[in-house]
Amino acid sequence: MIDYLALAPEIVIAATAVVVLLADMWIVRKYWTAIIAVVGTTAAAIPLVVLAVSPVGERSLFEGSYVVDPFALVMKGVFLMAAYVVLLMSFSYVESDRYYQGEYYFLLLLSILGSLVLASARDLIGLFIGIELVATPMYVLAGFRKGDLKSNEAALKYYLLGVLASAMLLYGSSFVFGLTGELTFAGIASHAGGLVHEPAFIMAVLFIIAGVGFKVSAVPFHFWAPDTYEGAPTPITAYLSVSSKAAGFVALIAVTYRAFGPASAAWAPVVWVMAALSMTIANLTALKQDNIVRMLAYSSISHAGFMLVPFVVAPYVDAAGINGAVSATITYLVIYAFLNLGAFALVIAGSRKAGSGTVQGWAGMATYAPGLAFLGMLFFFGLAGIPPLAGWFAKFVMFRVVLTAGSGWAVGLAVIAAVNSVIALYYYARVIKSMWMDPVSVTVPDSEVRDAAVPMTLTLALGITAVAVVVLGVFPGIVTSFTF
Amino acid sequence: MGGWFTEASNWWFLIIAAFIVVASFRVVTSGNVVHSALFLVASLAGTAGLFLMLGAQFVAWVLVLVYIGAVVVLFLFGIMITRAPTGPKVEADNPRKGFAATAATVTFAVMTYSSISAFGHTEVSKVGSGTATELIGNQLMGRFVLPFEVVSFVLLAALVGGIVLARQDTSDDIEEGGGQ
Amino acid sequence: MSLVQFLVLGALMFSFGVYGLLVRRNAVMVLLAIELMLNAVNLNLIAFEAALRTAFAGGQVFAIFVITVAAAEVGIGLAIVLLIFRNRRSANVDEMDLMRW
Amino acid sequence: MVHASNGGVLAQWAWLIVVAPFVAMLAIIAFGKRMPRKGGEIAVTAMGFVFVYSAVLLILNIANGVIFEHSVQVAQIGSFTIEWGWVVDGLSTMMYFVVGTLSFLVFTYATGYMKGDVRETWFFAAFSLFAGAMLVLVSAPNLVQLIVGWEGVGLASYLLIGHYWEEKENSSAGMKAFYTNKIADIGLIIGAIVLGTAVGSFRYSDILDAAANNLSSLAPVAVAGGVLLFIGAMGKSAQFPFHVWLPDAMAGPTPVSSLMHAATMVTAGVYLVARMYPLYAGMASDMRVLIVIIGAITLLIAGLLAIVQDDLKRVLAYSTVSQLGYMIAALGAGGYTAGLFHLWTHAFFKGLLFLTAGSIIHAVHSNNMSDMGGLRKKMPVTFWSFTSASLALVAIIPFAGFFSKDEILATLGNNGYAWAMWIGILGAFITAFYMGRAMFLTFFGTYKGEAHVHESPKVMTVPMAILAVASLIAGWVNIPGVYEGFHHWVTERAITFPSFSAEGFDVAVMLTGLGFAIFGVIVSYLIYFRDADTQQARDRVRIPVLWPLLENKYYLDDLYLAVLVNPIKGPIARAVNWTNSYLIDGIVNGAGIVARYAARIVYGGLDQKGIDLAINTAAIVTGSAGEQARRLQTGKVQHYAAMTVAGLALLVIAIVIFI
Amino acid sequence: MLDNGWGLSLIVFLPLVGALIILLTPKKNLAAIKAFGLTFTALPLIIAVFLIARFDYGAGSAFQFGTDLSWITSINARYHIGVDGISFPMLILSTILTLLALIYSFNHWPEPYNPKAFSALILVLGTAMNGTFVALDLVLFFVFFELVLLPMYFMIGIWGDKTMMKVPGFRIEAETRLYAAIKFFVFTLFGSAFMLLGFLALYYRSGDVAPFVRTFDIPTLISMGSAGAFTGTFAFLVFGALFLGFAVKVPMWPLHTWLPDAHTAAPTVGSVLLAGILLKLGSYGFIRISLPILPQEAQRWAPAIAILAVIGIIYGALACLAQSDMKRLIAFSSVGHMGFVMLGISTLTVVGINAAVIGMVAHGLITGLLFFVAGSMSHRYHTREMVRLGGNQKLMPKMGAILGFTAIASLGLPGLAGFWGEFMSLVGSYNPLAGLDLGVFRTAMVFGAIGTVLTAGYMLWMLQRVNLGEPSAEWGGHALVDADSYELAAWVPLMVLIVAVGVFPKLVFGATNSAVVSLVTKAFGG
Repeated sequence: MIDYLALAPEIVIAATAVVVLLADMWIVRKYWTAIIAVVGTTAAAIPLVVLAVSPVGERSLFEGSYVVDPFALVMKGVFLMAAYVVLLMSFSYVESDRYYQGEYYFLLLLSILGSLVLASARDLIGLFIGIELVATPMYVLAGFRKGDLKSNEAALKYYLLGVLASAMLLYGSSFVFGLTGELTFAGIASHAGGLVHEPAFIMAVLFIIAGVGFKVSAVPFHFWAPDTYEGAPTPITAYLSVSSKAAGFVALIAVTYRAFGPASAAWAPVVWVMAALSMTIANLTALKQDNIVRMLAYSSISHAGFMLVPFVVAPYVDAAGINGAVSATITYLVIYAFLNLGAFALVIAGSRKAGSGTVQGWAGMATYAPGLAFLGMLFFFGLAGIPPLAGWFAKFVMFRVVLTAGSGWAVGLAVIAAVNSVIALYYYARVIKSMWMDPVSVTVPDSEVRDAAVPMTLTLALGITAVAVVVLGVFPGIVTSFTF
Repeated sequence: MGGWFTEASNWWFLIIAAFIVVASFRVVTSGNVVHSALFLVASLAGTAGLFLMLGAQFVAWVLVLVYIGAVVVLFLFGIMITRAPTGPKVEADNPRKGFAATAATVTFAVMTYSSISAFGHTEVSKVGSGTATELIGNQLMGRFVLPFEVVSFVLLAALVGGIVLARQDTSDDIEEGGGQ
Repeated sequence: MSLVQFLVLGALMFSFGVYGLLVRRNAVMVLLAIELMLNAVNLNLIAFEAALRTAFAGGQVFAIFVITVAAAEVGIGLAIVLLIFRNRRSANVDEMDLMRW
Repeated sequence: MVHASNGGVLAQWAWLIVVAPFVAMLAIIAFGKRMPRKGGEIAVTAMGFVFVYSAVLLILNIANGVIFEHSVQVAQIGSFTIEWGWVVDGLSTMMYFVVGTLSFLVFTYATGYMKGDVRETWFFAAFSLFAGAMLVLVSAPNLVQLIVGWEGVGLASYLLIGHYWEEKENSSAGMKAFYTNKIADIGLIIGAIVLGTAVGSFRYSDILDAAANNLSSLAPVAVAGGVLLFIGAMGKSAQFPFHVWLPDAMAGPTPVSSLMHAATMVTAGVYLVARMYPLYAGMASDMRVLIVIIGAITLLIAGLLAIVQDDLKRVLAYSTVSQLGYMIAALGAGGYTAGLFHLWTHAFFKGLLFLTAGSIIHAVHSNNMSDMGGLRKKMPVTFWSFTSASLALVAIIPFAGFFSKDEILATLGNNGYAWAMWIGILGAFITAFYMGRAMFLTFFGTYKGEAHVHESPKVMTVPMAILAVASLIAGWVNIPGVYEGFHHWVTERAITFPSFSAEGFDVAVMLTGLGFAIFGVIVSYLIYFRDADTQQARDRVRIPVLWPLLENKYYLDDLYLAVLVNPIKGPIARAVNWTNSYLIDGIVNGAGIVARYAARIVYGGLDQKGIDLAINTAAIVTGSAGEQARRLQTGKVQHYAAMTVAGLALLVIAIVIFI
Repeated sequence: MLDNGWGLSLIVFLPLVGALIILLTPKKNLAAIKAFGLTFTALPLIIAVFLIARFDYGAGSAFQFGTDLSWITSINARYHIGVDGISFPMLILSTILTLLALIYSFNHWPEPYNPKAFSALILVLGTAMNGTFVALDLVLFFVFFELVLLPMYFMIGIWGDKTMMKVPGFRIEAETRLYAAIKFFVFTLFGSAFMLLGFLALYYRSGDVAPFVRTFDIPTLISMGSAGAFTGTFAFLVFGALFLGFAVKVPMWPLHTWLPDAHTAAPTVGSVLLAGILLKLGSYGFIRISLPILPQEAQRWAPAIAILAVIGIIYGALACLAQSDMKRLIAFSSVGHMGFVMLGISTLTVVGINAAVIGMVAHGLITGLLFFVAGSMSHRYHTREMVRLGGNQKLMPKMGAILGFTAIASLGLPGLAGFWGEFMSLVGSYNPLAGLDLGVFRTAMVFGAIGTVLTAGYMLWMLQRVNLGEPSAEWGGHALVDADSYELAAWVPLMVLIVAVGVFPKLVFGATNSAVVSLVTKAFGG
C-alpha cells in the first residue's frame, strides 16, 4: 500500500504540469498557464506543510528507496520556494519575448518535479532518474530563445556536458552496484566501509561525484555553467543557478553521506580539491567579467565551492558532526538561494532599464533607479557575505563546521575560503560601485524606457527575496530552526 | 588462463567482442556520419547478443527494439535533416586526436585496472538461463514503480521539448534572435 | 565466463565513446559517441547482474531505465542540433564559441 | 622648619591666586574686545589680586613660617593617583611673590607698551594664561601638576614669542622655543615616571621622604631620575646646550621678554632643582657636579656672547642665560639659599632691565644699540632705572645683585668648587663689561636713530621706578650676619630639610668679585665712552678732573685693547659665537632638517612605494591570475569535455595512488 | 526600566529606526529629514546621559544595563549586551560624535547633494558603532563590527573626494574616493575574515571546558580564558587571527595604508566618525576580547605589539612631516596616536590599559574636531594643500583659534585630554606587566617620548603653514565666512570636553579604573 500523502507534493506538481500542457492546447491567453503553474506550486506546498507537522517523523516507501524525512521536506520547501520566485520572474520575461509559454511552464514544472523526487530518492535509480528529470527540461529551456545563437549554444553545451556527466554517473553507479549488489544507499553504506581501499570502488565513487559535480558546477566540472548561464533566458539561469544546483547538492549529500558515508576517507580529499579549486579559480575569473550574468555564474561556482567545504570534515567527525555539516550546507543553500534569485531578478529588471547587462552599462543606475540600486546593494553585498545581510551567516556556519572539525586540512581549507571571501568582495563591490558611484552610462536608453515601471510580478520577486535577505541576515535562526 | 579457452561460451564471447570492438571503433573513426550510425547499430546488436549470453533476454530485446528500432532511425532522420556531411570528409575530426586518444587510453587503463583488481576471479554464473522476465516486471511495477512513472515524465519532457525546439517557427523569429 | 572480460569490453566501449566525444566535429557524431558510452554502462550492468543474480534483478532494471532515458536524451539532443543547424547552417560543435572567457 | 603654622584660612584659599589668571583669561577672551583697554585692565586687576595675596602670604610666612599642602584627587589609576593641589611653604610663597609682583608691574607696564597693538586682547589673554600656568607650576605639590604648568608656560611662551606671527621668523622662533623645551621635557617626563614609579607616587613629599629615608626601591634610580629631571630644568632655564632658544625668544614683545624670559618662566628650572633639592643633596648627590659644570659653562659662554651683540634685548637675553648659570651652579654646589636668592634679586633687576629696554625700543623703534645713544637726557626715568638695574646686575654694593652673587661665589668657594668660583669671578668681570658697554652705547654719546625720542608714559615709567627701588633694596633681605630672613623663608619646607646655614661673609671673595666687576666697568668705559668726544666741550667744563685722563686715554687704550679687550672681544667671543650659531644652533636646526628628510624618505619611499606598493602588487597579481584563469573558458565544448575528463582522470589516479 | 537592557537597546537601534524613517520621508522635505535625524541621534545621547547617572561606578568591572536574550539558538549565539567601565565611555563618545556629525552636516551637505541618503548613512553608522561597544557576544560583536563597513564604504565612495590620483603600483589613475573606498573595504574585510575564524576557533574550544557548552558569550569566554582554558599553538594562532582583524582596524603599522587614503577621500563627517570611533573598534576589540580571553597569548604577543606600536608612533609622525595635504597629515597623525593607545594596551598593566581607553576617548574628541575644522577649511578654500593656505588666523580668526586649540590639544599638551593617554601609556611601558621584557618596553617608552616631540613638531608646523603668516595672495582679498553657528554648535561641545577630560580625567578614569583593574587581575593576576 503506497502512502500517497508522502507523494502528494510530487503528485500535485505532476498534475499541474499535465494540466498546464492540456490547458495550453485550448487557452488563448497563454498567461493563464502561468497562473495555473503558480497555483499548482502553491498548492504543492500544502501537503508539504501537512507532512512537516504530521507526527510521523520519517515515511519510507518502496523498501526504503524513497524516504520523506525532515531533510527531504526542507529541501522540497526550498525547491518550491525557488520555483515560486522563478515563476514570478518568468512572467514578464516570457511575455516580452515570443515564447511557447505553455510549454515553458510545463517543462519548468517537470524540472521542479524532478527536484522534488530527487529530494526523497534513496537509491541509485531514483537518483539517476531524478537528476535526469531535473536536467532534461533544462536542456530544452536553456535553448528556449530559439532565435538566439547564444541560447542555442548554451543548450548544446549544457546538453553535451550534461549527458557526459550522466554517462560518468551511470558508469560509476554500475560499478557500485556490481561491488555491493545493492541499489539503496542504506544497503550500499553497509558494504562501503570494507571497500575504502578497493580501487574499483574509489573509481566508482569518483565517477559518481564527478557526475553530480556537473550539477553543482564545481571545478573542474563547471565549464558549462558560465556559457549556459549567459546564453539561457535569465529566469532559467536563475533556476539553474539555484534549483538545479541545489538538486545537485541534494544528490551529492545523498551519495557522499548516505551511500558512501563509511568510506568518507575515499571522497573527502576529492571534495577538498574541488572546493578549493572552485572557490579560487571561479573567484579569480569573476574578477575579470564585465557581463553581470556571467559574473554571477562564476560567483555561483565559487559559492558551490563554499558549500562543498563542509563535506571535507566528514572523516574527522562523529554522526552529530556529519549532521552539522549537512545542516551547514543546506543553510548555505537556502540563504544563497534567496540571494541569487534576488540577484537574477535584479539583473532582469536592471538590464531592461539600463539597456545592457554589463557592469559598465549599469553605471549610475542609482541616479535613475535608486530602488534597484538599493536592492543591488542588498543582493551583491549579501552574496559577498557582509553582515547584516543574509550571506554572512551562510559563510559563518560553513566556517563553524570546518573549525569544529579541528583538523589541519579542514582549517587550511577554511583559510583558503577566508581569503576567497575577500577576493569575492572585490567583484561584487565593482557592480555596486558602478551603480552608485559612476556617472550615468551613455548606453542607457532614453527616459521612457528607463523610467518604465518594473513589472508587478518581478517587483514581487524582488520584494520577497530582498525581505528574506535582510530578515535572514538579522534572524538567521529562522533558517537554522529548519535546517538544524 | 588455459581453462578459459575450454569454455565454448568464451569463444562465442571472443567472436562477438571482436565484432563489437571493431564496430565501436569505426563508430568514432569513420568519416561518414551514416556509416557511423550503422556501425553503432552493429555494436549495439553485438551488445544485445552478449546480453542474451548473460541471460538478460528481456533487456536484450528492449535494446534491439528501442535502439536499433527507434534511436538509430531517429539518428538517421537527424542526419538527413541536418544534411550533415555524408561523404567522407577530412575535417570530420578536430585536430586534437592525440590528446583524445591519450585521454581515452588513460580512462581505459583506469577502468581495466580497477575492474581486474576487484573482479579478477568473479565468475558469471548460470549462463543462458536468463532472469525471469516476470521478476523484472514485478520489480518495475513494484519497488521501482516510482522511477518508472517518473521516467515517463522524462520521456514526455523530451517529447515536448524536442517538438518545441525542432519545430520550424515563422522566419522572423530567427532574425529577431539571430542578432544578439 | 569471467566477469572481467565483460567489464574490459565495456571499458573499451566507454573509452571509444570518450574518444569520439572529444574528437568528432559533427554534433550528431558526438551524440553517437555518447550512445556508445551509455551502452558500455548497460553492458556493465547486465554483466554484474549476471554475476550477482540479485533478488530484485537490479542490474537489468537499471539497464532498462538507462536505455529509456538514453532514448529520451537522444531525442532532445537531435532537436537541439537541428535548431542550431537551422540558425547557423552548420552542425559543427567546434565552431560554436560565441561565449567564452 | 621651626615654628611652622598651617597658615589657616589664607593658605586654604591660596588656590585663588592660581585660578584668578585663568578666570581673567576667559574673561578677556569673552569681553576683552569690547573693553576700553582691550582687556588689559582685567589682566591687571587679576594680577593685582595675585600680587596682594602673595604679598600677604609672604608676610605671613615671614611672621610665622607657613607650611600648608592640599591635594584634590582627580583620578585614581591602579596604584597611581593624579592630584591637583597647592603648596604654601617658604619656597612657593617666595615664588608667588616674585611672580605676583613682577606680573603685576609688567602687566601694568604692558597696558601702556602694547597700546594699539594688532592683537592687544589676544596678548593679554595669552599673558594671563602664562601667569596662571606659572602659578600652577609653582603651586604644584606633585610632579604631574608641575609638568602641566611646565608645558603650560611653554605653550604661553610659544604663543607670545610668535605674537607677531605675520613674519615667519617670529613664529619660527616660537616653535624653536617650544621644540627645544619639548626635547628637554622628555627628560622631565621620563624622570617623573622613573621617580614616580619607584616611589609609587608623584608627590614631592613622598619622593623626597623616600629620598631622605633611602627608600630601597628609589636607590637604584635616584641618580638617573635626578639627571633626567635636571635635563628638563636645563631646557626651561636655558642652560647650555639648550640655551639657544632664549635669544630667539626676544622676538616676542618686550614685556614678554621681561616677565617670562627674564624674571619668572626661565627660573622654573631653578625652581625645580630647588624643589627637589633634598634629592640632589641626598641620594642623587653624585650628579651634583654635573649641575655645577653645566652652570659654570653656561654662565661663561653666555656672558661672552653678550659682549658681541648689537641688539639690546639679545645682550640682556644672554645676560639672563649667564645669570641662570650662576643660580644653577650655586644649587649644584649646595647653595640652596644662594641660588634662590639670586633668583629673587635677578627677577627684579633683570625684569627691570627689560622694561627699560622696552621703553627705549618703544621710543627708538629699533632694537639695535647702533641706532641709540645719548638717551640719558631724553629719557631720564628710563636712564636711572637702567642704571640702578645695571649696578644690581654688575653686583656693585649695595645693590641687590651684589649680595646674591657674592653669596654664590662664596658658596662655590667654600663647597670645594674653587674652579667654578673663579669662572664666576671672571663672569662677574664679563658681566660688568657688557653691561657697561650697553649702558654707554645706549645712553651716552650722540643719538644715532631717526625716530623722535620721548620719555615713556607714566603707566610704563612708574613700574620701572618701583623696580628700580626694588633692585636696590631687594638684596638687603639676606645680608649674612646682618639679617638672614630670606634664608629662613625658603627653608620653610614640608620635608626634612638637610640643615645648613647661609654662607657667611667671605671678605676675600667679596672684594675680588667686586674688584673684577668695577674693573670691567672701567674697561668698558674706556672703550665705549670714546664716542663721547662729541660732548667733550661740555664735559671739559663740567668734569675737569676727567680731562687729563681723556687727554691721554689713547695709550691706555692701546694697552687695554692689546692686553685685554681684543682677545676677549675678538677671537674668544667670536669663537664662542661661531660655535654657538653654527654648532649648537646648527645641531638644533639640523635636527629639524634631519627629521624632515627622514620624513620624506619614510613617506615617499617606504609608505607609498613600499608598503602600499606591496599591497597593491598583491592586488595586481590576483588580477592577472584571474586573467589567466579565465583563459580556461575557451568556449569550445569539446575543450570543456576534454578538461573534464582529464580532471577526473587525474583525480582518480591521485586518489587510487594516495589511498 | 531603562537599565534592564532597554536603554542600551534603544541607544543602539534608535538610529537605525531613524534611518528607516528618513528613507521613507520624501527627498524634498529637508526639514523633516533634519528633524528626524536630530531626534534619533539626540535620543540615544539623552538616554546615555540618563544611564551615566545610573551607572554604578563602584562596580565598573561588572556589565551593567545588560540583557541576555536568545538570538540564534542553533549556534548558541545570543543577544547579550551590556556595558562596563571600559565600553561605557566609548559608547558615550560615539553617541556624542554621531549627533555632532549630523548637526555639522546640516549646512555642509557634501557633493553630490543628497541629505536624505547621507543622514540615513550617518544614522546606520551610529547603530553599528554603538552596537559594537555594547555587544557581549562574539557573533553580535562581529555583525556590528562589519555593519560599520557598508555606510562608510558608501560615504567615501559617493560623497568622497573626486580628484584623480595615481594609484601606487598600478599604471592607472583612479578617482581618490573610489580607490580609497574599495581599499578600506577590502582591508577591513580581510582582517575581519580572520577575526571570524578566530572567534569560531574559540567557540569550538569553549566546548572542551566546563560546562562543555560551546558558546560565543564574551563574559563566559573571559572567565574560561582567565582560568587558562585556551593555551598552546591553538591559542597563539587564534590570537594571531584576532590580531589581524583588530590591527587592521586600529590601524597598526604596517596595516595602516588604507587609513590615509580613506581619511583623505572621505567627506568631513566621514573622516570625523572614521577617526573618532571606527578606529577605536579595533583597540576596543583588543581590550574587550583578545586580552582577557587569551591572557597567556597576550603576554607572548605583547612585545611584538609594543614594537609595532612604537614604529607606528615614529613612522606616523615622520609621515606627517612629509605631508603637503592638511587632511592627510591629520590622518597620519591618527596612526601615531593610536600607536600610543596600542603601546598602552601592550603593557598589559592597569596603567597602560587605562591610558589606552582615555587615549581612545581623547583621540576621538581631538582628531574628530581636527577633521571637522580641516573639512570646514577645505570647504572654504577648496583646497587642502597647505602651501596654498596660510594666514588663516587673519582671514578666519575664530576658526583659526579653534584649529590652534585642537592642534595644541592633539600634540598632547598637559591639562588637555590628549596628555593622559600619552603620559600614562609611557608610565605603563616603563613598568610593564611582570615577566615582559623590560628592555623592549623601556626602549619603547623612550621612543614614544621622542614621538611626542615629533608630534609637536608636525602639529605646530601645520599651524605655522596654515594659520600663521600673511594670507597668500590667492586669498588676501577674499572675505571668507568665519565659523558659522552650525559649526560652532558641533565644535564647542568637543572643545569643552577636551578641556574637561584634560583637567578632570576622572571623567573617564572614574569609570574605567575598576573595570581595568579587575580585567588585569583576572587575566594576569595583577
